Amino acid sequence: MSTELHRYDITQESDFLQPRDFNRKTLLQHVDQVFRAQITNIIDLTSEEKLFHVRLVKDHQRERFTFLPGQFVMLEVPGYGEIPISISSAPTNKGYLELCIRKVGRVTSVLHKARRGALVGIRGPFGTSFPMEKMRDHSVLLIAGGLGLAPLRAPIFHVTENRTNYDQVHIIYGTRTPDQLLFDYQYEQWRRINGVNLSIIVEQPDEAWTGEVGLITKLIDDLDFDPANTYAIVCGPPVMFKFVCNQLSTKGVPMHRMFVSLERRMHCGMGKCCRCNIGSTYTCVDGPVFDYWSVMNLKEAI
Amino acid sequence: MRYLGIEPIRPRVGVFSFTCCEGCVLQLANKEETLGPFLEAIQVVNFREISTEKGADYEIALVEGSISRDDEVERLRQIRDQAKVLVALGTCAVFGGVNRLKDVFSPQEANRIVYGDQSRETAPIRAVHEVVPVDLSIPGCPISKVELERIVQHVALDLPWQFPEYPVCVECKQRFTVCMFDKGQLCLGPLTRAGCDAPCPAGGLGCWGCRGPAADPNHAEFDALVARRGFSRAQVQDRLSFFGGFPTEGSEEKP
Amino acid sequence: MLFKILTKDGFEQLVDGILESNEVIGPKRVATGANGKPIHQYLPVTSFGELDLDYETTEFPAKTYFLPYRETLSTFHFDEADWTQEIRYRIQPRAIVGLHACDINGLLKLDKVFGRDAFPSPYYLSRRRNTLVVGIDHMPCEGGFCQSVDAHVVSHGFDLFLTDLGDRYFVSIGSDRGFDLVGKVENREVSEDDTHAYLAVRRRISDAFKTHVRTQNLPTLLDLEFDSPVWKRWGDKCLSCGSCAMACPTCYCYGVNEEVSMDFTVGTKVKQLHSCNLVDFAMVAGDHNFRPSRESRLKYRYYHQHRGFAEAYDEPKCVGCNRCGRVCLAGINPPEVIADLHEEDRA
Amino acid sequence: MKLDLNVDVHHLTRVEGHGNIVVRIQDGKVQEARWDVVETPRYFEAMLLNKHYTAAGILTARICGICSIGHCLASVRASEAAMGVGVPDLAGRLRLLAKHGETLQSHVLHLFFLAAPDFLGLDSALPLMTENPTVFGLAARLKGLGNRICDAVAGRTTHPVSIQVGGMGARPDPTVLRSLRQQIEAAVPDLAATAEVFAGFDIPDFERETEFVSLKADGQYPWIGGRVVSTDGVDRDEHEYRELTHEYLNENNTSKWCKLSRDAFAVGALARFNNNHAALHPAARKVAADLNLSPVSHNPFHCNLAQLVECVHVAHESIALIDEILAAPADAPIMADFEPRAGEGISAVEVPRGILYHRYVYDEDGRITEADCVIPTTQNNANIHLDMGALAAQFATRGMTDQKLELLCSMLVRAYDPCISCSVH
Ligand SMILES: Cc1cc2nc3c(=O)[nH]c(=O)nc-3n(C[C@H](O)[C@H](O)[C@H](O)COP(=O)(O)OP(=O)(O)OC[C@H]3O[C@@H](n4cnc5c(N)ncnc54)[C@H](O)[C@@H]3O)c2cc1C
Ligand code: SF4
Ligand code: SF4
Ligand code: SF4
Repeated sequence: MSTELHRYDITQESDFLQPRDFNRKTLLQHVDQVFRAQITNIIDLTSEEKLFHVRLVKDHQRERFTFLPGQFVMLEVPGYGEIPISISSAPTNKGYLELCIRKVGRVTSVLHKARRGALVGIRGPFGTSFPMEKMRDHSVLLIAGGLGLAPLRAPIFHVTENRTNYDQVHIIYGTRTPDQLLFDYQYEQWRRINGVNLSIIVEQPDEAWTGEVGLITKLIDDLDFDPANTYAIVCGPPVMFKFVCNQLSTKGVPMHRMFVSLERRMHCGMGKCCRCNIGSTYTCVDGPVFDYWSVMNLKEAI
Repeated sequence: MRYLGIEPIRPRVGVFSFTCCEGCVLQLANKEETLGPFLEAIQVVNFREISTEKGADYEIALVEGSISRDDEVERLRQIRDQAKVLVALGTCAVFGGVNRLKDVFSPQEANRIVYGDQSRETAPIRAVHEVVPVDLSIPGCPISKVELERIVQHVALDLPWQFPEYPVCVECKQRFTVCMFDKGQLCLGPLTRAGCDAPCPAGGLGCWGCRGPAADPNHAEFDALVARRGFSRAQVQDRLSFFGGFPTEGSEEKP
Repeated sequence: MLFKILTKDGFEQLVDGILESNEVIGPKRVATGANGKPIHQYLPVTSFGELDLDYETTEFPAKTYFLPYRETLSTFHFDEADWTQEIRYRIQPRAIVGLHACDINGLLKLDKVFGRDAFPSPYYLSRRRNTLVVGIDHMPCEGGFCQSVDAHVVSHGFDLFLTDLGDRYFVSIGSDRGFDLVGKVENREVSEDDTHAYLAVRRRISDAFKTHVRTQNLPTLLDLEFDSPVWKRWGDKCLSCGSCAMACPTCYCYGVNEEVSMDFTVGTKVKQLHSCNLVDFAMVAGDHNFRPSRESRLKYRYYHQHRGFAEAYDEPKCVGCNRCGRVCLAGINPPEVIADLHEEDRA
Repeated sequence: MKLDLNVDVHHLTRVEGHGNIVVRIQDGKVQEARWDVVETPRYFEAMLLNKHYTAAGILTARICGICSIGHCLASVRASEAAMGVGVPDLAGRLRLLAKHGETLQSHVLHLFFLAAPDFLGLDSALPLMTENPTVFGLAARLKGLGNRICDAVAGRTTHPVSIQVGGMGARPDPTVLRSLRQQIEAAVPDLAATAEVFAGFDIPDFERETEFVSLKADGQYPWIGGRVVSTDGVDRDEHEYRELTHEYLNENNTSKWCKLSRDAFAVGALARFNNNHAALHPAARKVAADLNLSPVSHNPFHCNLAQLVECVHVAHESIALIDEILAAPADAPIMADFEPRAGEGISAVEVPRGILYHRYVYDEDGRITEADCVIPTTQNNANIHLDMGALAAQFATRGMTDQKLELLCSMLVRAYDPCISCSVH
């Protein structure tokens, strides 16, 4: 008696086993497929950060690809690795992303060598987003430290593009030194927008610096706003958002109205590899955007 | 990597041997399936063991072996002056290797044992970094060619390279090897940096620690567990001191 | 569920039949331990005789046949200025014979993570669907506490499940595929005697458990004891060698790495099983480590097993096989660690 | 016309280790012709003292990166002899198979990468990669095969792990062995092609009466242990290695020198061939005939051809060995049960470059109190030196240039495939 075991084609299951849709009717067998995307433009921001303009190659993918402010993508550099990167552009730009990338390791280094026209891969978008709808008709504090301005740019774009939906808008940004300031070419533009207040501070000024000096919390001390009518988005390193949120909290902003974006090591973006796991929470699917109350409840989150 | 707009560069490489068995540079000619592409990814301009060409215009120097004589110090300094990137290749170059075992004797005593009354010049063994600054250390006795291939790819594109931080046990388990301790034998796997793919436990030998310590090795618990299993201090010390990669009893911190 | 009776010869015929055209994996004796006990592993066999179905436990679980320690997720073919991505998953069918209840329960837990959820894994599902699982009942293994986490019995997740009644097997049939197989060899219906004998064996197994772990209220206890000195006590012993995760039937944390072929024409994206006890588990760029201490890493392994997973799926991830305890050279094992936590609770 | 020639080679290339050649010819007369080994000494015989028997083989493997299996094997055999350990049959076969892998790997490395470039007028074998991919492919495939055998049986290509006192630490997977067997069979045409390549080389016409020393086994080509014989009629047991080598010091060398019936003698592939031609596999004998190689050849350049003949021999012997290993029962032991004990042990093994002797004395704790290793290249060095003089004298004729003589002298040394770091262990 010889028994040949039946070969089971899992694509048959796609009908009833469909992955959470990230902007494509993804079939089960395609969860690891990347969208091919071209680097159309590269802007040197500082010695360590570059802004990459990336455009999905296929028309129908570009058509379908949408995201919300605060979400991130997995950026694939074939042969070198896949890394989580926050989307740093306006959600209204279809199939077109701006990614601000700091050179820190293997994948980011190879990216920094890439030329215009290079083809990379995009998976996503993944994760939770800043609840821009909830914030409607309120004042918004958009606070960033260092590289935190990269994820904050998407909500900034959203707010400025839907300016009538929001009350007072304060953009507050701080870095250690003036040469670390990102997107300096946009400050003038933001400042000119009606009802948008931009303030910038550095910890260690150089000779040419004429602006504010100190920690970002100093700017918030001086800030005039109505805590009862305000939402805040805080992006930056954990020490920074911890101090800022505590400060806002004492000023009367409820913790559930402050949103932060957490960063963890991630290898899949799909709640599988566990590397971003904090207790039972996956930063990639349950986050990266959390309200501050949830963060306080996550052990070891900060 | 053309799709990124990066042209692969073929760095000019010199290969140099000092006091050792030359087994590490031999690995350069091993792994024959990819030998052609490997040798195409670099330009070998000086490699005494397999070539008569003696180019002095290398950018990367692969240096194997430990340093045990004055003429070696001199030769190593010249290499350092020329090379942009100096790589210590293999356990002898990185830690001193088994050669250090001779240093339990004074040079005079070692000479008496081996050469009788006609002694030869020798000095206490030094690792390459103890003589000149080293840019990259690749441990292994011998080095792993698979790992070297990857490192070369990184060095050629000037990308940072990261060795595994975790110990050999991970790779050992992933090969399905029955743990040496279960078979009643000693193994340094829990302390030693992975990356070799654990050939020694698979061959029934147990790890001897040729790749040196993993990140943050737990010596205290290791000492306790080997004692519980009845291994003597001497047995454990024999192993820890074998390749020169671990701090040994009486030595301050890392050698 | 349907049940049948197979003779031992009949079962051997059944396996031989599968072996003729498929790979069969099962418990194989590979070495003798220093304690004189045989050491088994789930390995491919070439004949029924190589299987040792009367094994106590294996050093490693069978998960590697579903979630390989190393697996290629994608292959990128570079072509001048362009590339294409190729994704393949294993569809070659095979059989695993002789899994104990706890290991099948382990698969059921992996099913939850990789088979359903937001993003099911085609790599896992394809292997799972294409693997015939034949389980077998066995007396408790030394140190095993599967009963405490309700993993000593299993009612689905397999194709066939055998209970040894001396001269014959009582077979629980878990799938149409299993049903067809049984039909191919001599079999008969279950008699009342068989049922009695079966229940007696089940009872004998249940009564034989010596190791018990108090799991009631464990998730809350873990939250309460987050800062307990218990973690430091055990954490200080941890070798950060990852052996526990490699040996655990349900640990699935992984890392993904990419490599370029030496001739720069092909890139591969490889998944490798990782462990939350390894130093670099939560290391991020700039050398920041979210879990820098052995203590915090060890604690989080227990959190994932008994709290995090329980919160997500209403059951612990641990199936009580105690492989992690057995394989740990430092002697860290769930029964003792959890008992310690309860002690702390009382103190 | 006066004929003055000078050759000065500092750190000869394409050999393992560091050695220098000096030749001075004045007025057609050889004033000086020297082969000096200047490798840094490593003092293994000192390092071995007080080492546990489990460490000796691992340590001595590090004497040489090319013939580490040979060293490890000689070492564990010496330890086994000292402690009276009998190695299980299957383990013996596995060891021999591993050694064959090493012989193949080492010979092919020498033939293609170290020796062949001289005959092809190249600096190295690297240009072959693009200029003659067929030959490069042959070299890579055959060397790869040798390495894969070592890998599968000894656990690694360089520095074996499973060769241990008492037997072997692991038995290779049958599927791997079956695949190796197929690969070896498939390599037979490659070996024939290699023979053709070497048949086309212009081998220098030079002879010097030499005493050739090798092991001898009854009816078989010798590899591990047995009697030691020479073309001068010596026939002794391996235990008498001291009377067979007479190691002594030479002031210009960090390596020692040896002698037997004459001022010097030679070991290695040519010596084995000269003494054991009749025991070669018929296929290997046929290749020898095709290459016009017959015993007793006194041309040291023929060592290359003898290596080639041995490659064919080990390939065929490996196939037979694999069949025997596959036929052994699944539970056949590969490791002996033993307790360490005091004693003295001597072992001789034919490694690629000739006879390797290890001798240890153990105390009752299984630790070494005396150690001695006599390396093939140590035995050859004096002979290379004397050959150099004769070669210089023969070729100091009209039309000779410094460059040509330098090449000839270098080729002579390379023909011996010296393992210099070994010889200065
Ligand atoms: C949700 C999210 C959004 C992010 N957004 C940005 C952004 O907009 N701009 C930016 O420059 N960086 C961002 N990062 C950090 C960025 O992912 C890491 O800097 C990057 O992964 C480092 O990769 P590397 O290969 O260069 O470094 P290596 O140190 O070589 O890292 C190797 C691997 O480690 C992992 N890894 C290392 N550091 C991190 C990290 N901090 N977070 C996650 N994985 C890590 C990656 O999987 C990577 O493949 C973000 C991280 C997260 C989690
Ligand atoms: S054999 Fe050694 S390396 Fe392997 S798991 Fe055991 S201790 Fe670790
Ligand atoms: S197992 Fe240990 S001794 Fe063996 S190669 Fe790896 S690190 Fe070196
Ligand atoms: S945690 Fe330990 S006891 Fe629980 S399933 Fe995993 S290996 Fe078994």
